[in-house]
Amino acid sequence: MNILSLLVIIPLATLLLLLLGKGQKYVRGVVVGGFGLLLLSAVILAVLFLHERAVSDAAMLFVADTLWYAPLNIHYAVGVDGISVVMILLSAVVGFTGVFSAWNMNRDFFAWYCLLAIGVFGYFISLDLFTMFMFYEVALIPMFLLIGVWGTGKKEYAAMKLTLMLMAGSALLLTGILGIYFISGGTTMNIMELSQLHIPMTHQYWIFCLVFIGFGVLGALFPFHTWSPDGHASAPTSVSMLHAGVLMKLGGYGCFRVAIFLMPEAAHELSWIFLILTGIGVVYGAYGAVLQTDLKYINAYSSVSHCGLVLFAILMLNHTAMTGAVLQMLSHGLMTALFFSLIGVIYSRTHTRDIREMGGLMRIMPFASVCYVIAGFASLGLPGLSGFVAEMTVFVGSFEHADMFHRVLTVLATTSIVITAVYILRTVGKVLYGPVVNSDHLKLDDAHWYEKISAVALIACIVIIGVWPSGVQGIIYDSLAPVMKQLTLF
Amino acid sequence: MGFTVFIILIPLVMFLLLSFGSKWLRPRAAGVIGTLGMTIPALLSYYTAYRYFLADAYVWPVWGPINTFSMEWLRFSDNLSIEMGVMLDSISIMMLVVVTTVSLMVHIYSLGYMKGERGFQRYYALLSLFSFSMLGLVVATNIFQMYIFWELVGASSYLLIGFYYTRPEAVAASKKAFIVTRFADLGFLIGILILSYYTGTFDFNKIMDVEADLAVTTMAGSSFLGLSAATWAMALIFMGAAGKSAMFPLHIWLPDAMEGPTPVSALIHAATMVVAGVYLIARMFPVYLFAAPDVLTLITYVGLFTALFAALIAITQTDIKRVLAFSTISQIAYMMVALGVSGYGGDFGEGYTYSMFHLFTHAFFKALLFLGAGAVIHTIHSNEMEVMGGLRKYMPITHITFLIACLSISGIPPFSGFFSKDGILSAALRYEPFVFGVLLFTAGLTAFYMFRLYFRIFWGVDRQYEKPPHEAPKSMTIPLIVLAVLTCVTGFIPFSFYVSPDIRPYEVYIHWPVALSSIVVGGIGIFIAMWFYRKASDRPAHLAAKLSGFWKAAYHRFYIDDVWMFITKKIIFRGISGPVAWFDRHVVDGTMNVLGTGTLKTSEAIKGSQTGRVQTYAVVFVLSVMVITVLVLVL
Amino acid sequence: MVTMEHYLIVSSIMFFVGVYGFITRKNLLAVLISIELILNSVEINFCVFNRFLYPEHMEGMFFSLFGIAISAAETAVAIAIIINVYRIANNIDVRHIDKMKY
Amino acid sequence: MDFSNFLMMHQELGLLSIFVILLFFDILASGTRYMRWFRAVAVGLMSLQTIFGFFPMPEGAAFGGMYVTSDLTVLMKNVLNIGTLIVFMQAGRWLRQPENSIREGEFYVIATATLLGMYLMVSSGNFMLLYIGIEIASLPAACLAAFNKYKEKSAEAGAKYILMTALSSGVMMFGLSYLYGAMGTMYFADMSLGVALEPMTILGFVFFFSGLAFKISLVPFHMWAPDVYEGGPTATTAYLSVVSKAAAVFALLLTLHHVFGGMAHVWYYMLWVLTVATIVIGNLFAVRQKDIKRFFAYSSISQAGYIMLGVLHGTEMGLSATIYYIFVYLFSNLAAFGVIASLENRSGQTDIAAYNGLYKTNPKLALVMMLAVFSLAGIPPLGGFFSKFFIFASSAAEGDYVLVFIATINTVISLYYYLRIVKAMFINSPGEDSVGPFKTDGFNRASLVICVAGILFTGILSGCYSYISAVGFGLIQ
Amino acid sequence: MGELANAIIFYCLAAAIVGMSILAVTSRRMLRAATYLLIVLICTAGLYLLLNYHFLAVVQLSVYAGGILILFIFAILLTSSHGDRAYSHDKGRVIAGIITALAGIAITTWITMKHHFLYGENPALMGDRQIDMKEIGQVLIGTGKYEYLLSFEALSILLLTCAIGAILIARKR
Repeated sequence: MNILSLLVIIPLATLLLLLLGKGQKYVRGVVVGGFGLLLLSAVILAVLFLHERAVSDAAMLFVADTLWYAPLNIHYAVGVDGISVVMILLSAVVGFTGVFSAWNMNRDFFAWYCLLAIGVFGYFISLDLFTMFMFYEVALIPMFLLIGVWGTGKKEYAAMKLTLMLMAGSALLLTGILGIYFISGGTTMNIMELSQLHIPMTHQYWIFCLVFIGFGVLGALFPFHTWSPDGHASAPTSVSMLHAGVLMKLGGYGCFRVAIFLMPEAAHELSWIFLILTGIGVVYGAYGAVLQTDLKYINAYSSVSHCGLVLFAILMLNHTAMTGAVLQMLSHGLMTALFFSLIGVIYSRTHTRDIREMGGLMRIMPFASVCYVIAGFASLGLPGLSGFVAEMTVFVGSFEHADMFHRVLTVLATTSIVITAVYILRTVGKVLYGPVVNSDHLKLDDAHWYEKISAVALIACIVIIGVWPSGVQGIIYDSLAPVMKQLTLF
Repeated sequence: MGFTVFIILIPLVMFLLLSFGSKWLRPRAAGVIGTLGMTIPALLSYYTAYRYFLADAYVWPVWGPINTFSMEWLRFSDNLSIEMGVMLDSISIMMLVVVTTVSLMVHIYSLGYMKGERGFQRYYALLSLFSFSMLGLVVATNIFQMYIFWELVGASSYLLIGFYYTRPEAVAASKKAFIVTRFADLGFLIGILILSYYTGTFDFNKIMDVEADLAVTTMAGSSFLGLSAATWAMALIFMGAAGKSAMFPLHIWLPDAMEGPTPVSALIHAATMVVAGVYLIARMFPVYLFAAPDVLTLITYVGLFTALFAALIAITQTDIKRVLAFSTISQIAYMMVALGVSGYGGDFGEGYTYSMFHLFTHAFFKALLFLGAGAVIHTIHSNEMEVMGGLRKYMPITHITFLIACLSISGIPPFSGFFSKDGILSAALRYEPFVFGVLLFTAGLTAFYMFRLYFRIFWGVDRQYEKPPHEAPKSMTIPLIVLAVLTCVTGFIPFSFYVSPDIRPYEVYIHWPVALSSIVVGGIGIFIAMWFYRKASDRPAHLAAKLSGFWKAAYHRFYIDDVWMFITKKIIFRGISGPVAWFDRHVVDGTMNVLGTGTLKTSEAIKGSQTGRVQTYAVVFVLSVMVITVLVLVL
Repeated sequence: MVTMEHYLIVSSIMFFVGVYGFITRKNLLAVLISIELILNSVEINFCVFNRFLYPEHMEGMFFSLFGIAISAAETAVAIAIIINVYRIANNIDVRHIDKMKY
Repeated sequence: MDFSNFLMMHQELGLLSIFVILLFFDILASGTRYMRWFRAVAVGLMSLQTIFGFFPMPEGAAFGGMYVTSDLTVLMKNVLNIGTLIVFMQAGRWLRQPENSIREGEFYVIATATLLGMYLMVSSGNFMLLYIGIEIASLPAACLAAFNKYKEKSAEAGAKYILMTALSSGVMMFGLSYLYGAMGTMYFADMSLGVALEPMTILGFVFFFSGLAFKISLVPFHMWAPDVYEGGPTATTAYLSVVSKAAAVFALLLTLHHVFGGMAHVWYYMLWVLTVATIVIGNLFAVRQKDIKRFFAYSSISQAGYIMLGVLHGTEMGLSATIYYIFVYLFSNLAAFGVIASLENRSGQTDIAAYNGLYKTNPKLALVMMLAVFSLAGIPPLGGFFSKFFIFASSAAEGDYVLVFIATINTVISLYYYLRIVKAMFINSPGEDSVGPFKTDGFNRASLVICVAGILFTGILSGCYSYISAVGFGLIQ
Repeated sequence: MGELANAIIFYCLAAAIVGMSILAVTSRRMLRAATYLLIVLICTAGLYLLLNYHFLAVVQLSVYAGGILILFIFAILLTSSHGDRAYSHDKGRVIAGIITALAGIAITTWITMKHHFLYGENPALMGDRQIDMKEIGQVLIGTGKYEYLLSFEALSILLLTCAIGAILIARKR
């Protein structure tokens, strides 16, 4: 059996086990076990991957291929390259930590959570457009209930908006995927095989737009990002974590695995439009975050900005920038998960997320506060934490672009780092520092052990990437070689 | 000299040890461990300096750079990568010595000063973090490494300024410091991007390889908005430097940064971090000189203006740390001017040399001033001059060391400041008399405000204190004494033998006309200050009343902070961010919502067509059939 | 001379008069009567086509024959339902059977 | 006269015997205690019939081409069988209610007869038989719609249905007469040879088409559907919205491509526009429905639009996708109606408000309902996702991306209203109208299990589509 | 002479059909409407006779006039309380009806006139052929092409089911 399929089977098995029992202890045991196993297998996968990579120069490793729907030649085809491995690791880590952040949730919550995980992992391992799309949607739908049932605030509105917007994106995507399939000859859905085929230029234009926007909606592409603030604000902690940390990465990943990889010419021709959009998104998200008063809104806008950077870098279509994009996905995934996890810690105690109603939490819950500061630093790109590595790779790579337009745009995008500093420090200053605003808060306790596990694990990853980036960067860089080859083919 | 890497690593280890061990370490133990931890790098730095300049002087007569350690940290592309390494050359070794020395002094000093403070362990951990970052910055082998540590010093500065995080002023100050420097760093980053784009490298040695065809010159050709790429790059890098070194108009964060603990101000905001900008320009000096001379001119005049401007403000401030902060700005601006007026080769490199020299000497006497002021604050519990006076009786050691520092900064021989300042003035004279004139005037102002400070603290009104002030404990006075000694002796170091832009030693002499004029001007300044402030009198008030407009403006720091406040609060917050947030909620999100509600509205609007009457259905049915038929027939 | 078109015109008039009745009558039974007209007219069509154009087989005629039977069945069912409506609502006004709408 | 022709009609004969058995059972057992076995017998016989359908059947034509059978028609009938079987299973509880128990037998008898009509629709090779089939399928169905004799809504539904169906059959017959006039034959095979683009043919075609479109409930011939679906007994609604619709689609599919294939360019655009209109109008009306049956009526209208996507192009892929779509739609919709029926039997409520907090009170029913609506909305890994994908693919294969685009965008609207149901069940808390916990009867539960299995596995297991695809190949001639 | 007579009879029947149809759908009294319908149906039977479909004419008379009309009259009498005033006063609906009807007539007439029918070789001869009952019987229960046993059987099911259904609905319980 293929190790990749394990990544889908483990959450599935967890889901089924969950349905068997009911007690809180049982549920926790199963979920921690399941996601622990998942994390373990992701790590093993990474190790095996490095091992295999050394001896093989195939684009995809651990390839398995089973014919599924013969009439359309749809396969269950899996395989990974470095980028998928990195994304799988990210998902496993965030998924695992999310479990701890959702410690007190009931069985149903975790059942949906597992379903979400199935979708995410299936998506990252898929090589077949159809299965990829299928897992993509599998990952989207649980969101509705996770937010709608366990969320807070305007949860129903937020859940509905989020689901509908993401599904609208996937509707565009579906059209695009069908276009790719049939216009390339209607013989294969396998991404690697499709990349060998040529899609006529006239069709590439519209397919590219559809696919890019389709994935872009999930990747918080500028005018289609509005689900994000409401969605994140209403979602329960671990759902925000998984959604911002992993799910939004599905968009970026899809953009380059499908849109760029299969339609390089259109990517070249049209990138400027989307570059402008993403460039706006990067700066705009940052500005949008500055005056927000809800911690989660701040983070949601920050995600818009950071995820905008992912798409921005992808569209630069050069090796370094794309590496940066993947790093940024990774980094943003980890730090935003950390953020949400900590916001969850704070919210669960203060019962407010309004920064005006909080202050001086550093003294009350030092652990959570220090972690929050670290997350903030990661977000504003402090060296030694993952954010810096990612952002710098993006900026350096983007600036390597020979075209003046791209460089000017890069310069504009870099300005976001200042604004990021503004809103992060504003939040930190208001919430953690200063005098205690609400004397009721003095009685509050610090993070529990399970919340600490979640935070520490995420910080560890952030620091590891920040301090020793070359390992993960190398994997990504090498794996992008086929994409670059594809881009320079014509 | 592979051991040099430990100079950097040991503070890092200390940082980790102290931050993770804070729960298990008692405050005192943490302080001692931190101090000991700092001693080793200091000793190693001295040893390095000894090896480089004296023992292994095999490089004579050229002080070439030696990379003693290098490791690839992050590879961007096939030719661009960030290395982490240790590069030794004369200025980096000089900086190592400065940083470790001052840092060590501050560590020792803080044992007394910070005693009993909440978060003592954290304080030492952060000091170690800062030392690590600063040391990493100075030994950077490439511009990106420098940027990395540049950011880290900024962050540690942020954390230290905000050490008293429950005080809103401290929080605001730390935020301001970080954001302003961050804004400047943006320029630095873009400069790096431009530079690396054209040169294909980050490595200092490669960028500045003057003998080979200077990589940078290739970028002089391409231009953007009328300026060459090199000009852009270097100007933007200067922006970064200006931010860190508090050049006008990015100086606003530094006075506020005085909210941090005083030893921190001494270390970060006087001796080391704030001169990083100068260090950066010095580091890239050949590039400025050969590829972007226009930027050097810019640096000169920005520096000149800042020097004068800060000095003027310093005259009016009453918070002693603020005075020192503006003095720092002014002195750093001196260094900047010196770099700006410098040439290349032999005597022409005088500006560069003396800029570095001033950096070196200033570090010690300004640290001394701050620590002295700290000693005063420690016992008075206030920063305001108004509540001080006549302290010379209570704290003799502090008084003497403070006086030495004041004399040094005023350019009175034989203290170190005299030598470095003299070199700068002569370089300025060589460059342009106007620059010289302004600097000279500033020197006078410097002497005036420093002695104003001195007299008002230690002389002036004899106040009745509730609790009689006392001399600081040993842990605080020892650093004062050490620094005072350093201030006395460092002036005699023949700097031009070791530091020059073309890395070749040369000899300089004291230019007596210049020196005399500076001494005279300094003397006048001191005299006026004495006349005003030696005894309590209403002379200053009279003068202030006469110059009320100017006085008020200077007291309010020429309203630059208000301008910035206007820019951030009104333009960025209200003008951009607010509208963006509104736009996002109402236009972008509104559009999405309209799509949704539009569907529902449409649905509501057309519901009447389903009348529930079978005859309507029939009409629709039959008419549709006929319409379709006709359409199919026609089309 | 009577040609086929004449028959067809008559039947189509009958058909659309039936449609008109269906649309305008307010008594369910009257609507049903209109339907009878419609069906009847179609049957004429079949016969006419069969007779004038394709007399070799009897397709049209049989269609008419079966059509008559079907319309009988349909009338039976419809009347049953209408009577049921009458029993429940106590009237068979078309305008009253619009409880379900929108 | 060669009565051996009848021997070709395996399934029809089987169904006819069921009809007769049930009829006599009803007549003889009426009012006795044996009546309680009736449902079991009906379901059992129907299951036998269903299973029987999967045995090999002869292919070919009988009655001089009036009756045609092939693997494809057998497949279609099997689909109809499964649907009818599930409806039979779900109807039981409702029929046992005191006011209906006297008519219990008739429901099965009439439903069986209508199914026979649908068989004839699918298998006909002659418009006369097709027409008779349609009438058999629809006239008695009006009785089923009016089955709840003492409910005003039901009576109204029956009246509307019979009147509209009569009108549509008149219009259709009018069209047929013109077709006959233009081409001189009613046999599919002969007519397909003589299809010429004359106004008369077109008029005949459009009039004929409207009759089938009426049964499929395509816009603008859909207006009866919501009223009838809302008013009719839930079992009837389920039957009409699934089985009857499916049969009409099959008939349309066969006639369009067998007979009118020659004038495809004429009806292509017409059907294109109607498809779009059906999807859009169905969705627009569905979004604000409060009654769940009416809601599902509109939802099924828009589903019909999606089905037409496959019919439109008449490629091999389109046809197999259509059948597959209907197959999955059958399970999904019937699962939903199964739940609706359970709730209605329990509380008499069909308001969506009654579903508030259903997950808390009846988690299993809520889950089934959720699977059903998610499948209808096309959420993976449920069957609906696959069927939507294939039907879109069939349209995209012909380069009709605009249509695919419109359809996919409309799935988002449909998702909105399906999510409303899910929201009511899972997110809202139980209100006054909500139904308390209860147990459904065995047959219904079994039917729901079948439906859920269908929803879950028809997609994941590719065999289903592959089988249909292999059979569907026979359609292209 | 036959032709002329045929024409005269045809025109009379046609006029009666059109007139009575209109009356049937406009008459305010239900019983009258039913009577007009009866006349229409009888005239239609006349048309069948004119076309030499004697059997059909007989069926038309017996089934329609004899069966359906009786049903109608029973139903009308059963529901008579509101039987009068069958005509709608809804102006909009009337206009819609008139438009629909006129448009429909126009379209169908236009198409009929435009169409080039493929007449048989000798229309008059073929058209006059009498169909004897035996032939009809043979065709009705034949299994070949142009023979209608299957339709006949299907129809019988339809009638049976409709009967069941109608009884089901109409009976008291």
